[in-house]
Amino acid sequence: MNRYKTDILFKYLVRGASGIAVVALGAILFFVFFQGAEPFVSATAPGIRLVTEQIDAIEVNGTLYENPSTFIDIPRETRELAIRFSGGGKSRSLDITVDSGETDPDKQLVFETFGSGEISSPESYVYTLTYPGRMAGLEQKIHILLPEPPYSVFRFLGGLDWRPTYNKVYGILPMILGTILTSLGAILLGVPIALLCALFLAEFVPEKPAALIRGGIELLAGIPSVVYGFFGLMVVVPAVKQIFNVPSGNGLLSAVLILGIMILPTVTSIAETSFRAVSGTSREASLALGASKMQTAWHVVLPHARSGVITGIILGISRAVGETMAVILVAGNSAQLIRSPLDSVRTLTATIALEMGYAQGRHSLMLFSVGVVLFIMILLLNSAILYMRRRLEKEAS
Amino acid sequence: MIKPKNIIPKDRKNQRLTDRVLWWIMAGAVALVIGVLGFILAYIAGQALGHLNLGFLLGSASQGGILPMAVTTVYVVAASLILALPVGILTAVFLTEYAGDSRGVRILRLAIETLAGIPSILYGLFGLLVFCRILGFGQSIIAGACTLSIMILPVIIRTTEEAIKTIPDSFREGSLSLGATKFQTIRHVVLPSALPGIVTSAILAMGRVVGESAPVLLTVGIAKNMPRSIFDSGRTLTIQLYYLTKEAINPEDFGIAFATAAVLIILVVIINTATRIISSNFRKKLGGGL
Amino acid sequence: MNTAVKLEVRDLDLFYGEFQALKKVCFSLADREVAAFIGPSGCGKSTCIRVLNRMNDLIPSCRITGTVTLDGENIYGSMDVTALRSRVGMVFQKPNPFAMSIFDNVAYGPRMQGLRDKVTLSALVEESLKKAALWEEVKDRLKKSALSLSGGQQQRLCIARSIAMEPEVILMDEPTSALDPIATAKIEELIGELKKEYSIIIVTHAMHQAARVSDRTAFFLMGELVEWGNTTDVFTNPRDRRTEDYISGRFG
Amino acid sequence: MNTAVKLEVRDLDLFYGEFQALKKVCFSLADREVAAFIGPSGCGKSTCIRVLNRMNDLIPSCRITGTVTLDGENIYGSMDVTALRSRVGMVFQKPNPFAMSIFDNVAYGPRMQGLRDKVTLSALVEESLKKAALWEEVKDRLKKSALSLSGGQQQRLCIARSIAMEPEVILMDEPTSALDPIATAKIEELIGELKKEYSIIIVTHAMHQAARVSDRTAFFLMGELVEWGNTTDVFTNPRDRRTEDYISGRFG
Amino acid sequence: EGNKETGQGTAQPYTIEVSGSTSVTPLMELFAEEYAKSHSSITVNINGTGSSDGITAANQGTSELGMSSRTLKPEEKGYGLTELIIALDGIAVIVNPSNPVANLSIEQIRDIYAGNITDWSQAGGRAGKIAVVSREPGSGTRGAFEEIIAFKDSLVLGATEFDGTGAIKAEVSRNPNAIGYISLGSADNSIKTVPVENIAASTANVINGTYKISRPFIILYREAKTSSSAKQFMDWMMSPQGQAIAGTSWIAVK
Ligand SMILES: Nc1ncnc2c1ncn2[C@@H]1O[C@H](COP(=O)(O)OP(=O)(O)OP(=O)(O)O)[C@@H](O)[C@H]1O
Ligand SMILES: Nc1ncnc2c1ncn2[C@@H]1O[C@H](COP(=O)(O)OP(=O)(O)OP(=O)(O)O)[C@@H](O)[C@H]1O
Ligand SMILES: [Mg+2]
Ligand SMILES: [Mg+2]
Ligand SMILES: O=P([O-])([O-])[O-]
Repeated sequence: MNRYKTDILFKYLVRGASGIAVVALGAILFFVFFQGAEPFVSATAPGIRLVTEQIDAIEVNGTLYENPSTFIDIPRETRELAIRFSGGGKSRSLDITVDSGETDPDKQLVFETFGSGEISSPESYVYTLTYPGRMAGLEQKIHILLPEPPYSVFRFLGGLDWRPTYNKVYGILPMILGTILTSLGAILLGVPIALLCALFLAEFVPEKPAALIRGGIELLAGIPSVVYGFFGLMVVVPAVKQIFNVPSGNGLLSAVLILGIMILPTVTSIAETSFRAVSGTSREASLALGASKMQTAWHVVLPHARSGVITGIILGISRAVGETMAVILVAGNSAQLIRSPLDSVRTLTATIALEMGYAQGRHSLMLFSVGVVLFIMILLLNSAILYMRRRLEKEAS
Repeated sequence: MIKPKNIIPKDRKNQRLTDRVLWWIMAGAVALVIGVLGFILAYIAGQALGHLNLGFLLGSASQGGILPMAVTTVYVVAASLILALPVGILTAVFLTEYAGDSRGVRILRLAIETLAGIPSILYGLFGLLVFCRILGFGQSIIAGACTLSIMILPVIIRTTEEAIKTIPDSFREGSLSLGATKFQTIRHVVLPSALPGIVTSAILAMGRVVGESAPVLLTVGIAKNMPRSIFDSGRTLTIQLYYLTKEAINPEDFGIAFATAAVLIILVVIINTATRIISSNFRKKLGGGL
Repeated sequence: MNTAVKLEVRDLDLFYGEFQALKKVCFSLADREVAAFIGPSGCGKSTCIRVLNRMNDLIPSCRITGTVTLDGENIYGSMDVTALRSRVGMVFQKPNPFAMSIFDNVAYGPRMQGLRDKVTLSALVEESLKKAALWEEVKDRLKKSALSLSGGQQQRLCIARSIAMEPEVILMDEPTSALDPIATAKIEELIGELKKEYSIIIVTHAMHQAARVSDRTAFFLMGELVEWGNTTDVFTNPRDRRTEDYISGRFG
Repeated sequence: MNTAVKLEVRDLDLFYGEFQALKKVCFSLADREVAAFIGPSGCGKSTCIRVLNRMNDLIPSCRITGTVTLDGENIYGSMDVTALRSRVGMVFQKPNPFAMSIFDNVAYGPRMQGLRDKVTLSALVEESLKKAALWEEVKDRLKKSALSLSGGQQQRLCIARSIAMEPEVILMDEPTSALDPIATAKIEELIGELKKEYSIIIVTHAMHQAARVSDRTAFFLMGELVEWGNTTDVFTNPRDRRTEDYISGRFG
Repeated sequence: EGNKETGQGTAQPYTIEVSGSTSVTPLMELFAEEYAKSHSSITVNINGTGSSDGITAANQGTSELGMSSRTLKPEEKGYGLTELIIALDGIAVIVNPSNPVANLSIEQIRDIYAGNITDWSQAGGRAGKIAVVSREPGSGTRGAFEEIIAFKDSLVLGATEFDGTGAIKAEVSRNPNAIGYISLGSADNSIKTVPVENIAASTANVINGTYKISRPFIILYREAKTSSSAKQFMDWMMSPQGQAIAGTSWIAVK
């Protein structure tokens, strides 16, 4: 193959690779958003579903199902259910009217006949009819699942209760606040210390020891966050419990301390790099005007590096907001509005990681929605700070 | 006419005092940072010392060892790099050497910018949905590797781009002015010079994968067995540490947890040192060329 | 002096986006002639010589109109750009040897054209280094990195690298401005040698240099080619008052 | 011309690590006199003026011997370095205003000395900008970023910033080399004005500039002060052959 | 039927992916370990991720077998999975070994978890604020526990929530004032099980029906898509040999 053909081929190769990158990166947004939006736009099922246990045959409005083991879907517009079924040698019938105008899901069904069955409602949007007479586990049961209507975004974002299992209430305000509080606390704790440290390293520590310290700090920036969580659970949590004499040291304060420590190296090393990047000529100009080194550091180096400092803070915030496992280990994870800094808190990320394995149905989709909220929060935060930075830069040029 | 001499205060005592106080505050901050971080390292190292032995390194999970986890970690790291590096490097080459300012390029840059900053657990959600469920890989090393490779793509693209950007245009111009094609220029002049930077980016990405936990938990799983293939699920070292931490009860468990933490830290030290050596060589080499 | 026209530029306008960096530039260079481009910073000297081997193709915002012909053929027409660049070599302001061995630097161009034969390559490298007056200094360390050479040696290596392609024209953009006086003298001497075989255009800030090495001189000012003529004429008897002002140091 | 000695340098040796960058330099500058330092690149001009306000303190490897006195007081003795620097101002090759407003740039020095009073500061800033011949151009946009100024304006701003400290000596390291001819002319004119009040040392590559603006000229070569004398003497009748060679363009 | 494997005769390696309940995991690990002794070509890969996850995984086919520590919810019943009860398990209410509390009524437990009782002195312990530790929503153990003590989704705010049996155990073993609940089979002497209504939490009492807090351990699979290796493994679990293992810390069903 001659070199001109290779040249052209390579051009297409790099384009292809970039295409793959766009698709891969775009797919994330698409899929997560797609799943996350679902609970708010569609009901969990088109109509009522029946699930049976220990029933050999069942006839619903004239259609016969034998040995059903999967859902029996009733058409959406059906308002009357005439059910006949047999099992364990007996035949029974059941008539139900659906009052779709009723808003309380527990009152939506009116049972006209249900024989000797017992009606219970083990969880919202579910009725269970149990026909006793046989040993437990072999009782005949019919579960009637009502479709859950699309969830209100406002109840999701503004709701104070997160009771996904039985009540099917999905309010994430406590988690949003939990995320904000832990990150804010970590930033307030970590950033000033990190900036002071970085400025000192960049301006006052001779190159050799500074390089050594910098190496150490970079190392710490790379340590897996689980290690910090581990340290938190071993040392910080018991210490908090001891010092404040509370039932449990798991809570906001421990989370803030651990996150604060975790962002220290990140913010320090980025800020230090940007302090060092401030041109020598600005520093010289200040010194040549009779300013002291300290004055130069605070009045010239710090303001001139603000764009880099902001980048460092953004990364710090991203790390704090996005941190999952370390927080789970120390925060206590109760989805409550906290009243004291020692209370147990739960963050958005913790909710996802804790419950993803246990969630099903809408609960699982809701965790994707939590992911979308997290994404939007980060996006807003980053764009706000980037906007600020751009304005600063514009002012400067 | 103003005489600055007469109006500018001459007394510098206050200034010197402020300078000194600030100096001590800042030195205190440094001491605090070094102290806290040093304490963490020392504490973990101290507690881990008695447990870092061959039995621990080469034992199975039920023997209190970490071999299966180490192997899983290696699989995950290797597979994610194999998937991500070619795409990442070629994309970086595209962005630095070919891309103009078309709409597509702007979308690509936006995607990279945005995705570099989002929490890793979102990658986990995505991987769980797409690779584990839709594509049917289940929780497995391959699902995790696919997920993590997308997660490190922005890292690789950005760092490689940086590395390529440090190659002065004069090298490219030199090559082009000798009648070389663009591909020849990239292949023989740009990439060799950028290689250490690219290796650095790979190592950085590797560090990120080694240290990652939430998306790994969601996509690779937590099975403690020695994986037989990349289609098995497994448990990486970070997840092992997470579980050990969560579930440690007796001193033995703590010891193992500390030792696992120490192994992770040692890995990071190795990765950092490698990055450092390579990038400083890189700088030296380029320094000579400039 | 040979009078066959090697390179001809007609009505060249060049824009970087909205900004016009060259305005109606016309000149022609004969075979085996040395031209010097002088003028204050930013006047378009570099831009002008980069047009001649289409290095300006690399700048997306750059547009040109007018014609540039090499041996009568339009270089912006159907001519392949890599072929053009192997006929019109270029040496840059800052020596830019590749981070390879001295040998590989010189062999780079021919190799990229597909020349693989070791013996031929060796001969070519030796020949080129000799022409660039560098052979004696490096013959014992051809495998060493080119970056270990001094600045002046690196610049001669870049010239050798260019010569190895057997170009017809060599463009030099301030080739000595990064060098010390002794290295500069060597390069000037070398240019004197090279013009026996090649047409050369050299951009320079140092008027003395222009006067010493060139047959023709072009004086640029804000994108205009203010004066073009025999070097002696330009320096002793400029047609334009601005040229005179510049040469006598009244500005720049 | 005033003959009171303002600044005196005696037997100055300066080393960067092992490398001796200045060799036994001696000269003295009178009050309200302009001296130009010329010489080829790397000869030690910048090094020499940076000794005068102890900017070389910033370079750890730098050692000096010899004495430098300002009004008879040894600047390397007990003199406070920040006090010295407010007496000896400096303007750099590339204009380097701080990324702050124009006003804040000029007010920076006095503020750092503890001057807080707004009215006094405003008056001082106005006065300094007037002396630097910049007031008319910026008086309506004192709150704008200094980086929005053109290169020449930035350089005058740097001069104003220096003047606001009412220094006794102003050092300028190639203050016009990054500027276009028109801005250069403005700065040269300004230097003419400033020498009515200050002693000035200006480093320059452009011989014409040295000849135009200075009373005294120093010619450096490889760390040696080869020639020091009245500018007219140095340019018309140099004592040293190397000076003559340099001035007539035989090297550099 | 998608069966890539063969029986134990040919030694072709096969991995059975099992995932789900963290409470069932210790039992499954024992099964796997014992089974591997006689079936070296079979690897059982166990992922203790949670009951719901196990059910979902079995439903979607990402794991061959799912483990659940609770009965299926109505919604999950409709997936059409086959259920195999491999053991029964009690749920033990646990406290720190240093806690002197000797008995709790179901009422008291409910009050503690609902936040009506906040100090150990109100529940027969020494004074000290109770640290309530619970599993996360969706956990099989939590589901069964809440069902049995008649308390749904109304966990006191401020409780510490952890995922996994081990984490609860560890938290309670570390914190003298903590109360938690775990699978009886996972109880050991790092924590103390508290008698409920004066009945000690033991397998014997679960079997004789006096200790009320119990639930089944279930394996879920899709009949048509299950390999014969997995079926053999399940058959083995239900064999006397397997059930003997189940009987060690749990309650055998056969
Ligand atoms: N890539 C570019 N995009 C836009 N404008 C450019 C570009 N390159 C050069 N210019 C502008 O074109 C003009 C001519 O630039 P050129 O580099 O040719 O000047 P020059 O004569 O070589 O100057 P110097 O002596 O400083 O090298 C200048 O005003 C410059 O700012
Ligand atoms: N920080 C330093 N460390 C070591 N050597 C230095 C340092 N700064 C300058 N030098 C060396 O000292 C010599 C004089 O440098 P200086 O910058 O004073 O020259 P100059 O006359 O100002 O040159 P130019 O005209 O290029 O500005 C040079 O050889 C230079 O390499
Ligand atoms: Mg140029
Ligand atoms: Mg200098
Ligand atoms: O892990 P669980 O058994 O509680 O679901």
